Amino acid sequence: MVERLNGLVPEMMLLTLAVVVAVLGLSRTASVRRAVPVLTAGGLFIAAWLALGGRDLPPESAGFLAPSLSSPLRAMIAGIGGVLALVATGTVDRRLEQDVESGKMPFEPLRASRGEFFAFLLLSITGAMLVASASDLIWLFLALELTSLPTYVMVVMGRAGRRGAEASVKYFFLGAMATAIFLYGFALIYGGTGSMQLADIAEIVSNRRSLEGLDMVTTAGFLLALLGVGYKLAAAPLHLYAMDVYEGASASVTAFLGFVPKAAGTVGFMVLLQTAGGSSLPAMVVTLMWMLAVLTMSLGNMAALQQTSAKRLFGGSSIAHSGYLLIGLLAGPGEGWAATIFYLLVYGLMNTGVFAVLAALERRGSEVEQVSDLGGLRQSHPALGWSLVACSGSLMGFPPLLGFVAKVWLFLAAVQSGHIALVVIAAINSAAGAWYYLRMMSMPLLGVAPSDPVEAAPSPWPARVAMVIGLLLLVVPFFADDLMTQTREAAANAVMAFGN
Amino acid sequence: MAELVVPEVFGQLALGHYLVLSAFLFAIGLAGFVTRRNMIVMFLCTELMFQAAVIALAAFGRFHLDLSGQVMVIFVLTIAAAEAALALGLVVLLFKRQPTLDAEAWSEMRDA
Amino acid sequence: MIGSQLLSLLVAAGDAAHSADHGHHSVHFPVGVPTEGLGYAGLVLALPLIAMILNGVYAISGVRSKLPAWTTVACLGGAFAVVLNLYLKADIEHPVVVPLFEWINLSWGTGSISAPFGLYLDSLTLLWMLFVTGLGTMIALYASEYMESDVGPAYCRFFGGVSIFLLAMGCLVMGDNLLTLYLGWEGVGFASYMLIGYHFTKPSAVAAAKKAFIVNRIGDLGLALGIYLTWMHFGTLEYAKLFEMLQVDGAVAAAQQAMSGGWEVSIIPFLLMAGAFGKSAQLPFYVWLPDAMEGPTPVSALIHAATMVTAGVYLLVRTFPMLELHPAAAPTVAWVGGATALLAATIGMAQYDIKRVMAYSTVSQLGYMFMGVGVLSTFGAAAHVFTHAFFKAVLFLTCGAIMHGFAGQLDLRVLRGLRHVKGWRIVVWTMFYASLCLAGFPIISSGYWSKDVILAEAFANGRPLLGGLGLLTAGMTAYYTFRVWFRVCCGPKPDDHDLAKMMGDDHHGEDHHDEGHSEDDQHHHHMPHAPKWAVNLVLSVISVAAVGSIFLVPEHGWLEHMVAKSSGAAGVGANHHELPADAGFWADPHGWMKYVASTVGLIGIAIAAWLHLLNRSAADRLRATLLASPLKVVVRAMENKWYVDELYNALIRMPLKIKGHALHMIDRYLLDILVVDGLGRLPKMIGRTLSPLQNGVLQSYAASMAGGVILIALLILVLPMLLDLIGGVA
Amino acid sequence: MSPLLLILLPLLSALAVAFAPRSAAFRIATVSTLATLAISLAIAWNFGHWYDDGFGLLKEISWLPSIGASFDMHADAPAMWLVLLSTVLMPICVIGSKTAVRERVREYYAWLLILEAAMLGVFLAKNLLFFYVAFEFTLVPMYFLIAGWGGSNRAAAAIKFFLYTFTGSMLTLAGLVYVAWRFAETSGGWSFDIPALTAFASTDLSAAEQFWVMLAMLAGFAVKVPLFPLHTWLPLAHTEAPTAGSVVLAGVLLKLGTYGLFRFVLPMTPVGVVEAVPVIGTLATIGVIYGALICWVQEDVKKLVAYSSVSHLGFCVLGLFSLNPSGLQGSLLYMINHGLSTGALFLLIGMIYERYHTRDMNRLGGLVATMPIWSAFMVFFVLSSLAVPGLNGFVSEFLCLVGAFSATPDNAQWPGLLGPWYAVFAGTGMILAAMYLLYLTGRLVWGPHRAPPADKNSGLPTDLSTREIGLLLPLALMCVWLGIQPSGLMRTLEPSVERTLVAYPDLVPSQVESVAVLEEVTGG
Repeated sequence: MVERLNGLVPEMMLLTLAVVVAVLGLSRTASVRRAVPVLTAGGLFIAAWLALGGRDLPPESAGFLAPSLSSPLRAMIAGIGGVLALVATGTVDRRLEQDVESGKMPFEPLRASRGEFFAFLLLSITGAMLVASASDLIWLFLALELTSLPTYVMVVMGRAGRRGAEASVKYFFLGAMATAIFLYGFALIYGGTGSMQLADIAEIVSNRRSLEGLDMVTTAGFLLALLGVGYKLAAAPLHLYAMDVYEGASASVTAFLGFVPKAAGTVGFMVLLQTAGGSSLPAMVVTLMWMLAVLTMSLGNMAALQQTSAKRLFGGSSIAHSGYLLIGLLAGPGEGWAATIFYLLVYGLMNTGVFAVLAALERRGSEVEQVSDLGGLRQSHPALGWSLVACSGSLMGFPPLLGFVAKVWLFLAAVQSGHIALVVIAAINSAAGAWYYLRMMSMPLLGVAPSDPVEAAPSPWPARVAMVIGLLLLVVPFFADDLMTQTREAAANAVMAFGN
Repeated sequence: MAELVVPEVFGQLALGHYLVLSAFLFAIGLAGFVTRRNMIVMFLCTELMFQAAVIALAAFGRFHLDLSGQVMVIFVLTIAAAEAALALGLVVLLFKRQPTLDAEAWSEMRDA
Repeated sequence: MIGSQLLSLLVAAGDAAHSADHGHHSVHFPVGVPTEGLGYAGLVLALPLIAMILNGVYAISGVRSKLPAWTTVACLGGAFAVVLNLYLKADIEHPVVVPLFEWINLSWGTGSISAPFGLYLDSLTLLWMLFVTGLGTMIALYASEYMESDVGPAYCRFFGGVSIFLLAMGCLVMGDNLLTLYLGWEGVGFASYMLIGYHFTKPSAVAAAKKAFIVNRIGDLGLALGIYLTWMHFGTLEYAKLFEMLQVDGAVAAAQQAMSGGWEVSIIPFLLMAGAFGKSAQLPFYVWLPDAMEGPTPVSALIHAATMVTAGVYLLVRTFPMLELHPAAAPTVAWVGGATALLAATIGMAQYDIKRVMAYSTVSQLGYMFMGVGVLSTFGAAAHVFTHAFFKAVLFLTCGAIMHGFAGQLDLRVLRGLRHVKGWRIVVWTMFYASLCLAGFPIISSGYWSKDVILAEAFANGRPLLGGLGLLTAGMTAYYTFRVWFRVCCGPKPDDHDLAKMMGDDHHGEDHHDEGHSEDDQHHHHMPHAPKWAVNLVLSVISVAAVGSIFLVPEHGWLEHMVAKSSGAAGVGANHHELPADAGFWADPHGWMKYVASTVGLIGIAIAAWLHLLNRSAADRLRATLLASPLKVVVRAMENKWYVDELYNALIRMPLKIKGHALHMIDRYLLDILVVDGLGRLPKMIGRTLSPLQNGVLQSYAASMAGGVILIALLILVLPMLLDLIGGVA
Repeated sequence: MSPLLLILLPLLSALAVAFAPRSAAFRIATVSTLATLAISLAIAWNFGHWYDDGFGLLKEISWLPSIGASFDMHADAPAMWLVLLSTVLMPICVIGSKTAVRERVREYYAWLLILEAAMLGVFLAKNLLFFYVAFEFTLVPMYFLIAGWGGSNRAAAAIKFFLYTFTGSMLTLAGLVYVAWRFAETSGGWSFDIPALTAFASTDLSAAEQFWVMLAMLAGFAVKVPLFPLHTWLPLAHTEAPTAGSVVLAGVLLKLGTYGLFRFVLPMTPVGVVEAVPVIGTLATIGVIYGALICWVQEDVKKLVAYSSVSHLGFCVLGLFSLNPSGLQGSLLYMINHGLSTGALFLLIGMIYERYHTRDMNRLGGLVATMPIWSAFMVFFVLSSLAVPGLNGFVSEFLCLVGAFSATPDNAQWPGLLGPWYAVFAGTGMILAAMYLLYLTGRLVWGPHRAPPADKNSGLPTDLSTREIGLLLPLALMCVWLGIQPSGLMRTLEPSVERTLVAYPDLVPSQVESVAVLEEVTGG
């Protein structure tokens, strides 16, 4: 039991930090309040580092996924979470802080929500990390909920006004429905196997499959669980909320929504898929994954093609990328998951970069949303313009950007597992999606600047993050081999630990 | 002594009955969620779906003579409570902005 | 030695005459062997090249003198001197190949395509090059005066074009393989294009130039395909190797090749023929040549009368052994030649523009030459090429002199009495002599001798109908030739007023050839100016050459000797029959043809004299009468060149143009907008039909999601069961 | 000298140009492209494999060994020639843009330099992923060149260009990934090494696999070539692109497609190719005639030349798929020749456009009267494009047609699956080329002079300036040289060509037999 806790040091640290942050946010000292986001980010980076160290812990310290797999996953979530925290700087309480600073009004803790916001952010990230160390269905359920529940609040808090509220309504209600669906699925899995322990379930499933075939109850349970968790991934058909919510939330929160729940969902899928058979999934699950992947990427791209709002557009893009992730998940533990993890990491960077650019811009204090608002960004904000170009190009999968490397690996893994048709469909989808990415690439460089120019947001962090990510996307592909090798090793070690 | 002939179905409550009940409950919840526009009712419908799962979990736990099902029930109830708090907070917030409980009033963002 | 070889020729010829349907006439002729030490032969090509480059330099540096002309004349004269030297040193019995440099040389495994840039110097080459360079020099000299009003960049351009032509013609004639020939072939086409389009501001000239090139290209495609097939079948393009292969076993070789190669081989001669017909303006490609008269007259004389247009004849004589790869090849050539001769003659009779008459007469005479090749008389063809080159050059040059003197007037209804105008004597009388040659006036005209050979061979070769056609054409030729001469040179003496009228205040746009008259020249156009020394000298020299050629033409003469040792050997004296001693007068066509052809020619001249000299208004009356009669269709058709241009336009050009437009529309709208853009937009369009799903309403999202989940779950869970059920039942 | 320099130098110069002062951009770009040319010449001079089928310039640069990607480089003789073609054309493009491009010059030259690096990468790549990266990456600079400095309809043209080629090459990527996987199955690790994959694919893939892989590769390369009916992006892109863009597009970018066919499709999937030859041959032939006929009715000179590329590249593809050395060598030579002559034609048109701001042949004509030097060059390059013997175009066109002509199944040494009919129909392209090109010169060079008033601000003389002559003259000299002395070049191509074709002589007859057997079976 102690080993188990040893493995959860980062999460425990983050929980503590959440409390600390919530309190510090109420401090009367402005500099303390201002330190909250940085503290959050710093905590997350430390947590990431700690989590990475968990690779070497004994297997008992991790959950169902072997430590070699869960450690990097948790580190990745925490690391990118730290970046997301930086992007979220200046999202909440801006008006309040300005008023306080200008002396219009004194600081009133009752009205401040910065601390809560970052506390929620930390909680959600902790939830996502906990998904990776789930060892039973209860844990998985709780971790997933811990990921989701704070995000509902963050959507509302992140953006004052109707849009934030509307986004929150949709996100919350539909999320509750999806939770009910996978919860019911969990119940059926439990019913079919008689165990909550994922390891036991996996054993029962594999035994049963080799004897009389998997019973309907368990199968149905897996189907419902996967479909429901698909909501976190924005996998079709549970993707419909995504664009509305992404549009409604503030850009920094959208960046968060684009990564943390998705990472949780992806890891959740890994857990469930590994339970259902790992590299040799039941035919019905394969069919499901196949359908989900095709539907998700196609519907995402087709939806994105329609958009004039940059946030909705990237919402669609985010859906499409979930489709690609699903291909990797289907490709199975080992090469497939290694590619998936790498893709998730790269996607997290690209997605964060794109929304960081949006978060770094504003027009008279309100968000920049339309694609056309980004016209001529190269002239007004060169670094942001080029970052957007790099991120969009990378999302398109354009060589030699990082997105391309990730995509090639994903394709390789998928072909290796025999899903050639999926690769071809993904290739066609990439081509179809290229249109809107191309638009996002050419708009900052060639587009006409709007008559009502955009200006930089007061917080420097989103812009800094965008620039760094833009640069990373350009540079990392040339030095990514170590990272990829380690990812592959982690996946391979996990396969060995699973014993299949 | 004429034995009381009780139809088998009613003779004892088997797992199947609980599952059927749970399925019905889930279906009702889902249908309600899809059809009702009042946000409070919609939330209650999600609660209904949760309870359906809870019934199934409890029944399965009993069936397998395993406590973990019922342990989970407790957690689910906790989560449901948290969600309820969240939902009510949200509804209040929304009602302040727009004095209606109609979910359809919140459909500004969509594809053109 | 010579006697025995002649005997073998006769035997072979005898075979030929008796077996007209399979003509195995291959006889041994010497094949070129590579030689060292003749590298200076390359000067024949180098000198025009130098002239071309110098002319370019002059053009850029803005030379405004006659320097380009003198440079060109000097270089071409030098080339002529080199050819003469080569001729004098050459051993006709031993042709040589002079390798210059490597051009195309590919090899892989056992196959190869090799087209070295080398010269094949045999008697045929030398024969052709002698008159090509000789005439080239003379005509360049003539042009130095003729083009003098254009001194400046245009002058450079003109002489540059002439130099390119000589260079290309040199490659064509002297090249030692079919690809070098093709190089020259296209090169002369380009030179012709540049020179026809010399007056580039005139749309008609530009159009004519374009037409010439394009029509030639059609023929060139045939030639190119012929070359491909030759390479495929024989594995080489070099004459020396080809000839060796074709005469491995004398006459049988060609037949064997034809047998072994199948249809691909047997169409080689037809493809080569297509090229020849294009370049030499034969049916159906002759239409470009009359239009080519848009070019300055020296060009017409040099390129479109004397030299370039005979390239087709050269090609067929050069590849004469290949003509035997199919028995129908030679007859085809003969009939196309005959038909062209007749058709062009009929058109020539009805034209009023003297240069155009000459153009059609060129087409017609070229027809004779092909007839000669076709009736297996390469000697006749070559002889006619040779004589024709001189007298037709004279005719064109005199036409040019007239045009130059009379401000572009070429209408024979307007011009008259040139005989009486001062300073025109040499023009009038050289023209007279050249007309005699063209008309085939007995004994004293060179054309008489060469044409006779062809006509006689036609009869001897068993083609009396063709010979008859040729005779009819000869009569027509005599008529229209002298129609021109009588009209232009004879008639009442024109006074100053008449001359001014002739200077053409009223000439028509179409016949307007005003080269040599730029705007600043126009103010003194009221009096014709007689040619100066260069023109007169050139006319005299070429006329003397025409007279001289009489002595080279007769049988067993120099010309026959030159052809007999070349690839055209099989067509030399092929039809000299061993006549029985008691054979009558009519048994030997070579005997009676002299008389018959003379008679026909004289009749033609007589009719011309009646209509155009003695009774000058009779022609108009005759025309009026004919136009009133049912024959008017024919007359109109002849005057309108049988509407061939219109026919081609309607049948080939317009449909292609329409296709072009249609394809452009298809490309733009069907392929690009409908298919490509349509496919490109498909995802977006499908997406749009799905976007009602994204209607922003919570319930409908919930419904879609729940529906989707249920649907997928059902599909996966229930469908396999259903399928199992169905499978079980089945 | 390292081939890496060839790629790094333009890339670094692009960076330098981007951050240099505006006024220095042109100078840096000029010096850089000239330096690249000098380096490429030096490399070519020391290249050791001109006369054998080996690959030189080996340079191994590790990239992502975990998925088999590397920046390994090598080059054989054909690749070297194409490298030289690119490095020759680039200074001409840069210098040719001096007066044409006046706005956002830094970006413009930076994109041009990046484009150069990408093109050279394509020809030097020894790793398929490197090749693919470079192949794709050419799209970005070209996209921005068209969309940023193009004509009035530039956005649509650029997007179509980008998406069309991108779509095709995504499928190519799928095909390549498949091959890599099959290779990994036997060798145990990811590798995209071109020689290894080529050797593997040609022997170890089944007929069906080869066919599908070929189709996938064809999807990318045929669009790039462009092969009828996948050509519709080309006229649009050409018409809208700035002059230098058009020159590079016609000169080098189209060759990436044919180079891909030569380097990958032919040697990797012989069995698949053999099945597709008749179809591709037919499409190429149709393209020749179709493109030519459309050229003939154009009013816009640039569009005419653009469609002429469709027609010309048809010859090139026909030569490639004749599967014999003459066709292949002709085709490779055609790539170089087309680059020179069509590139020059676009330059010439650009020069006119700079002066008169129109390319409409109804408004321009008889330019020889005012621009004799321009006209002389125009006529010269038209002749080159017409494949007049003595100039470069002829040799390659001749060899392509000979190749197609002799590619009959009963050809003893190099059996092929085309034959005389393909050559005959494609040969009509010769006539049609004369029709449209002389139509072009007839309208533009000859005829009565007509032109809108020249742009006073262009700062250009009426006729060509020394700079412009300096751009055209080297091209003209190369055209003459390649027309008169092609053998030297051809000899260097031959070994590589034979290596490429090594599988075919045995393959074609069996294919013919199997078809014959099939026909017997189905017919009987």
